[in-house]
Amino acid sequence: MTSWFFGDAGVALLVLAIGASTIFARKTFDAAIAFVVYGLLLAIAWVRLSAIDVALTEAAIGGGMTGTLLLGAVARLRSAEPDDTRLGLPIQLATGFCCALVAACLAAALLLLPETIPTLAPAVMENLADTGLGNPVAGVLFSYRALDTLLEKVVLLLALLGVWSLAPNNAWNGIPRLRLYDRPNSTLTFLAQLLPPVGVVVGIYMCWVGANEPGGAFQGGTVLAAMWLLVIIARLERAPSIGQLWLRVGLVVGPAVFLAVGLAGLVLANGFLAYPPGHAKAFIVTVEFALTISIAAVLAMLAAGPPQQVQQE
Amino acid sequence: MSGANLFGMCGPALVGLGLYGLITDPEPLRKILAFNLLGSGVFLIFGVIARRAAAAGVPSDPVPQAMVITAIVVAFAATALAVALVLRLLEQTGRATLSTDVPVREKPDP
Amino acid sequence: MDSFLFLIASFVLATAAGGLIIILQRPAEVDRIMAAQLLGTGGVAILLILAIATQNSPTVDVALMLALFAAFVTVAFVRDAPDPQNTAQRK
Amino acid sequence: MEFALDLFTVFTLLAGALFFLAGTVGLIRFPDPLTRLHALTKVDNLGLGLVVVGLVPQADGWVAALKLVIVWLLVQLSGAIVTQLIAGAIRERGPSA
Repeated sequence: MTSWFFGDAGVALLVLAIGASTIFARKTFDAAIAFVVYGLLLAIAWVRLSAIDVALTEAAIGGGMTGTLLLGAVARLRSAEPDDTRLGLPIQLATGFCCALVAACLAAALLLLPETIPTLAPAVMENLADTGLGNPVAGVLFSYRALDTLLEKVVLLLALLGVWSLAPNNAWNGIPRLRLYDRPNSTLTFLAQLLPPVGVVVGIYMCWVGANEPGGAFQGGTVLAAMWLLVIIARLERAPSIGQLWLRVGLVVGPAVFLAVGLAGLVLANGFLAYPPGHAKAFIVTVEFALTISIAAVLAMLAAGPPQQVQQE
Repeated sequence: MSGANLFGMCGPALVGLGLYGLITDPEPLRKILAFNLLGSGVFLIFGVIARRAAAAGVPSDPVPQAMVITAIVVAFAATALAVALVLRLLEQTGRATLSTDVPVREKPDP
Repeated sequence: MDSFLFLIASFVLATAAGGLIIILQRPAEVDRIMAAQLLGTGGVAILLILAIATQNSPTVDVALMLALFAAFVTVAFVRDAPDPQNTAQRK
Repeated sequence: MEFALDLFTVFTLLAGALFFLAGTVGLIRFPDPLTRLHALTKVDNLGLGLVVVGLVPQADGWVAALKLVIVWLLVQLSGAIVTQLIAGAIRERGPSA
């Protein structure tokens, strides 16, 4: 990439400044807003590091989803009594010094790295043609390190189980307690009617181009999740009860298809999660589509939080 | 110094900042925020190393990139779980604090 | 041409950054929300310019995502901004 | 022809950058939240709009150009609605919200 040194320096400084303000902001709401801005800036930084796939993920999850989650939590915690315990100045200074030391050691380690470091990039590029994919990152995610990706989906499901299990006893099968708008708002309704169709197209597009260009199941799924949440927040659609069969099927369809394809690899190819030669791309795209649905469902439910008591209407 | 190295210096600084917030801030939600900052610093270090390992016509090593994508998603899942825990703590005790020397308001499960 | 594009991108970055840093000092929550919105739009502009300058078309997709999620997050901002009547006594 | 297009890009981008500056200055200097909001919309519509118009001749083919315009339309659309939302919040909760 052509050099944009001053721009890079500006982005880096701004990332640091906003990052610092998430830590030192007085009010937690301000810290949460700063964190969203920080996510936007990091997306630019990742573009400058030539990692477009990561930039897409960061813009969607780091800024958008995490930001919304934190903002909702901040609003709920306003009713809590503030915790006024502050550490004494000497301890703060000592902590600051230790943290600076950790940062300095990391920086030194980075600077002392030899110019040529071991890389798997040539190996990835050499074998990419066998998978039929054009995007090396998708190749790594779905072919070379497919087991990691599969297990990551399981981790997502486990995290969701953890969130759900925090529900009070009598609220199981309730509706997630996502914060909604106080009352229906015509402007928001309009936005929630207009944006999701665009978002759904973008989500499917992200998933589709993922095979050959930056994008993929994660990015597409996150867009779909955000659009779903928007519709729920605007009170156009109620959040589903967590016992709904279609929701549960949606949550597991991705990992299930992935696992099925993996097991089929034992028969059709030469091992677990191996794809039959020549047909790898078809299998990978199938898995990606199923995963997009599951990721959308899991991320939306994670952001929506544990269920609360079902209200009688 | 190249642009990638600038971000390389950013990563460790963010790790330091996040660590500081994680240790010193008493509010659990701020700790979660700080932890996310720490994580993104680590991701950035991965990104810089990936950029340096660029070879064979790819601008950035895809293996660390794939790991970072996975990590961002898992970090979100962990954040969601942590936030749910904090909110449950609030529901149960009326406070959201980790210090043990405060009287806990008993409140039966609704 | 490319260096001109980079220059404009730097200018937009500097403007948005300056505005952001000044506005984040203010007490009112609405101002912060507007600052975030400003940086969102600025970020989209910077990414679009960079996409053309570096001839890396997937960068446009990042701008697209940024635009989409900026709107999504602003909805959450407005939903969760504190109500001054209820929260006046909070620090 | 090439030169004319480049010239066009230079002028529109400069104008776009000017609107970014003007919008930011307005956001900082204007006295009350609604006028500041007004300044912000100038950045969304004109600032980004002019930048996109300037970039279109430089785009690689018409599909790429179309994509640029779509991004602008998306920002235009969501920006306009979201600004209404913020304005509603200002009216309901008072300017210090």
